[in-house]
Amino acid sequence: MRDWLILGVGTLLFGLLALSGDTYLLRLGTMLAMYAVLAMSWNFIGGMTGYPSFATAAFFGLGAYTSAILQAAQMPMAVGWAAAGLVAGGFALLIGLPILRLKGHYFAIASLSIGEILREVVNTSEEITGGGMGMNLPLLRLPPEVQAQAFYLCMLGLAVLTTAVAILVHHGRLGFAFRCIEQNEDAATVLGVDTRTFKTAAFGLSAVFSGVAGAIYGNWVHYIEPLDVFDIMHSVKPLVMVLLGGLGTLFGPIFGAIVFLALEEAVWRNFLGVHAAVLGVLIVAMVLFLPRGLATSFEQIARRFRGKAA
Amino acid sequence: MSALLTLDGVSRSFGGLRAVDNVSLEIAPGEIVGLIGPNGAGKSTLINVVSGVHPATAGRVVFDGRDITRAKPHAIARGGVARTFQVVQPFPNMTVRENIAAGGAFAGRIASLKQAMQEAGELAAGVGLGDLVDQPANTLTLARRKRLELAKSLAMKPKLLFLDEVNAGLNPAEIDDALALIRRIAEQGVTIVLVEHLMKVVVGISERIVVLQNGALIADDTPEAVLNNQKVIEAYLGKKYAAALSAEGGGP
Amino acid sequence: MTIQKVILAALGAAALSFATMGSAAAADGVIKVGAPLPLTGPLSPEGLKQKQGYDIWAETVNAKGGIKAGGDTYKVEIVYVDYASNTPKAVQSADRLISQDKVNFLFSPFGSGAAKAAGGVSEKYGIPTIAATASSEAVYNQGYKYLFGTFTPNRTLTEPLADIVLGKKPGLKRVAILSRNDLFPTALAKEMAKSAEKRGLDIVMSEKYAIGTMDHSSTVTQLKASNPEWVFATGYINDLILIRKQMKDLGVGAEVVTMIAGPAYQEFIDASGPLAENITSSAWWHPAVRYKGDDVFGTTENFNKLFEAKYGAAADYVQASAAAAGVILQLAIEAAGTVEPAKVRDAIAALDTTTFYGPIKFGDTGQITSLEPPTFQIQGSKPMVVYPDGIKQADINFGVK
Amino acid sequence: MIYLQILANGLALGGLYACIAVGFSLVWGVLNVINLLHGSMIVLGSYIALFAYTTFGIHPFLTVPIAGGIVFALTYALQRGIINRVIAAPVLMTLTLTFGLDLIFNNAMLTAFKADYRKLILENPLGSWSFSGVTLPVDRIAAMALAMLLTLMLFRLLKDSRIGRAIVAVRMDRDAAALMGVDVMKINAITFGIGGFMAGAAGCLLSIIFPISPLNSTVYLGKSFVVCVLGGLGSVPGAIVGGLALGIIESFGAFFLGPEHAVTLAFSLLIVFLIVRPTGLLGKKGYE
Repeated sequence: MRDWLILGVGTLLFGLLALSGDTYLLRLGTMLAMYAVLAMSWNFIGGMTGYPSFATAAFFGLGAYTSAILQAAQMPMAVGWAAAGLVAGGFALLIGLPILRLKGHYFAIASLSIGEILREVVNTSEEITGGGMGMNLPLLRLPPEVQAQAFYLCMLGLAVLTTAVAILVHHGRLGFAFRCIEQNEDAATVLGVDTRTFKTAAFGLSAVFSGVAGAIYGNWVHYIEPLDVFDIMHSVKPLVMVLLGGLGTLFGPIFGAIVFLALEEAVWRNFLGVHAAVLGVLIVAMVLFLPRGLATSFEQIARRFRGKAA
Repeated sequence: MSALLTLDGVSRSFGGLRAVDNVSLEIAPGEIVGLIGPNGAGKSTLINVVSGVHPATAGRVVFDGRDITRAKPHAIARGGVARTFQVVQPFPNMTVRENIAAGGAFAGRIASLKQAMQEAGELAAGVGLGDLVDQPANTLTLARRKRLELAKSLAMKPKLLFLDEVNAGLNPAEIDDALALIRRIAEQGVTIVLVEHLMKVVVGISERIVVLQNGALIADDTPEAVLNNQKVIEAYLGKKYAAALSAEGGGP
Repeated sequence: MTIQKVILAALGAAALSFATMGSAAAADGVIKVGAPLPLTGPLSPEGLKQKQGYDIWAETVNAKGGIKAGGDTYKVEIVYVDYASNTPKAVQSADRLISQDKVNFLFSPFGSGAAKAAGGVSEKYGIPTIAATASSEAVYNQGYKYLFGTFTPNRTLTEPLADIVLGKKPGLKRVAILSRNDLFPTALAKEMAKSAEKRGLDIVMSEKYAIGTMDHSSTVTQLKASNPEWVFATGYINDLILIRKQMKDLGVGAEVVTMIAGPAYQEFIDASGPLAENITSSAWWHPAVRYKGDDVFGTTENFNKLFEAKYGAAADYVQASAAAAGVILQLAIEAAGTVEPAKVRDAIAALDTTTFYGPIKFGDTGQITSLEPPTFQIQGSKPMVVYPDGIKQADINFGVK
Repeated sequence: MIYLQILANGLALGGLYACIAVGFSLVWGVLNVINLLHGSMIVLGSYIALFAYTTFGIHPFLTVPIAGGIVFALTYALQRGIINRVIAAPVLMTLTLTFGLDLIFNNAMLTAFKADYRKLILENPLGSWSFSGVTLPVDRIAAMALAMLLTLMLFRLLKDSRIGRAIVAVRMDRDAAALMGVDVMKINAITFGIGGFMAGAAGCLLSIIFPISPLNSTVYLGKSFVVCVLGGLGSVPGAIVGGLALGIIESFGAFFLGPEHAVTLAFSLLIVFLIVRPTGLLGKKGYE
């Protein structure tokens, strides 16, 4: 109940931002919503279920291209977005069956390779995807502010939907099964948890929303290319956000996305040419000193203070 | 009365090693069976074969009228076979209640998670963990973890329960408590296979004892008969010592 | 726990500083030009070149007192953003530069793809934008009014090459084309195929190689088997260095070996050493061209001199084109007598003049039409112009071993 | 005939791949750490060779111990100072950590050396050998031979020396090794350092073959992954077999399918191997 309240209030607050006509602020807001979607999605498989997936970029890119190809064939935008989610989800179920048998590093590498393969396939299927030339998506004939508001609301809507599903999963049987698998997969099996099905479900969930996010992103920037949408950073960033926010927690990924975007933007603006290194320092510091995420660390510190006061 | 579990010529090999070798065995509903054998005799492997963790490489396993030789572990668990692990395997960061509820929610087929949590509380009280339901499992002592393991299995509402060395590492008083608990479980109609390498523990409680050595079944009889079985004595004590013992005319 | 606190505090401070940043108002008497560039990542060598071109223009202009528009004089400030070779980030950077940093004008990000993608942003806000490194016609035929480009279409590179090669060797028949599977290289390879077919040449081999290919030995082995007289390879500098080396390793030669875009850069010549000899190439500009212009640099010689003095190396076409983008902007502002975007836009469209870079006149789509890209060949470790005849420094040599 | 040439190309390439991957495989196998810094360390080795040659005229083959030593020191320090602190943490943590370190390191190289591609050109090029229609570049053969020699030395080191036996013991069972009095933290750092040494040495050998740039690091890293999985983790002979196999497969793949599919082929192979034969071609049991 408390979680739904947080979601409601959050949606309202972030929704109000859409009234702003500041395109830059809206652009940041859209990025934030997209990051939140990707982080939440990754949390299903990486956080809750404990499988270190590097396949987010694969789903994101697959969604972006599915939608772009359909729109190039004169399909409406909404159809493209829906199809993106279905294709990405379906693909995850299909590929998940074999690769989810792998664990640890092996799974990490296999999931990483999927994105690499998809990128090359898209790159070489020039007739359909334009190959390295990339694809243009139809421009909307709307004033810039209205476009910015529209895409912000769409991405925010997706983030809210993802969060709602995450809340349901977290409190439900599905999330319970994910956690059992994360804690001890063998023990979960003999307790009657159908680990293969649940793992595949977690992988599928992590794909659907990432795919739609890719599709919305494509229309938002109206140009996609393989090097960009299959960029490995799309796999790494959500992971860093979830680590920042607290692995396996419900709202941690959103919190992590906010902090990450703020840092990224600050670093990007102020450190021309060395922002990668600054980001690296942050990541290293986080792993060494905040391994359980900001949210958890805040809680710990708060508890200390309360403990001292009492 | 037909058997609850039937093993028919079951073998399990790892590479060249035959951990379970052509074992045939029947277990009737309601029995308490002791499964004993020296370390490395293949007891745990046999449980793994039945519970589907390491499926048989030869032979057939029939449980409750269904062939489960190739079934997946989770399906076997849902079918009514529960087991504890020799090395306890709780979900370390989950609470006692959640640990137990997992058994109920997945193998025990309780549709509502709330219901499973509630029943978990009752089961925890039943094994003496009533005060600790909201503690994370990794904070429990070994003896309590073993009880947790038991409660998890019970939550699965099993027809057949394998208890793999539930008494190992416990002191005599704790062992007595555990045995009492096992009797109570048996009274509720659960068929129990008690796996031990200590003969002493099983003799008092089992109606029948099965002995494995080097993966093969060497005895399947009443406790008294097994205790006097030459092959069993040899298996436990070595040939030379067993021969000396029987010459003196004494028994263990 | 203390370390945790310190880090949390640092993170908080960073987030706060971010929140209070931005919105720097444009100071009086300063023209701000936004330049999103790939300063890190795979395209960073190109991005850094472009930056050198912009920098030398800005410095030269400011040293001469700035840009005069109407009665006012403006200093030039270039606002750089690194988009880390990531196209959407380039688009976002363009948006940010216009909406947040309030730049008056924009230089496009590197290459055709990014320029095309960012073109929509400048169009949205009506900010005149000059693309210094976009050649594909697809960039300009979208109906954008505010986007202008300093590169002529790709066929203006392959056509003169075909002319001069076949002019000197009419019997040449067998062409092999090898291209990196990437935007510009594949587009160029297609133009080459068209130029070859038009002249009745046989394309004996046509292959693409993946981005990130570490080894070309199979392709080069096939190349050897197809026995071409003309090898035409496109790609980025690292690909071409490696392909050239592997051709040598496996003993593949031809009458003509053309590589684009590597040989226009000094790094290619340095990195290939003797293997660079007799490689032909084309580019939109070359330091050997000689123009007398009305711009801040005056003549090509003067630009070359300034550039060498500042960077210690000869300029190549990317650097020159970037500087030319600045020059074009300056000429247009001075002609318009104002920094008002719409008027400057019209002034750019109306330009008809000559600069150190060459004659400047834009077609209806905004792409330059007045340039005649030179063809050159590495001879004695130096790029020598072999075409067009007006600025020719040497005759084309045949035979690459 | 052309098939023989393609095979020869593949073998020569495969030798380089083995040389790239062997250090990576060792670290993964023994420490259970995927060292995402590996690619950058190879590049660093190449730069050291380049500067040694252009400044002091030292032949890259002679720079091998110097570059290897420098990278050894660097990686040893990194492991001791930073990575050891989270060595027992879940996979995700060590992966993220080395990713962060690589961002720092690669950016530093980019700033120091610029992204421009450079090339080490030997004053006396080694040329090519040609016999019965098959041409082989000597630099590749020499680099491959040196790489094999180094790898053999590593193999002997693991087999015969005290440190080597300690490394193998840690690989088999960390806790047992600790109980037997092995300073596991030190062995971790030494192993990481040896991985670094091999990376630096590989960089030297590659400097005469490939253009040099910090941007190459991801390509080297990607190849290391595939080679390791093909050959089997943590096994020195596995890296050689995996490298040669990948070289030959890519060579024929590029010939039959077209060069644009070579990368796809390598990664597809990687997934298939992970799923079907996670122990690699040699079938040695890996270390999860």
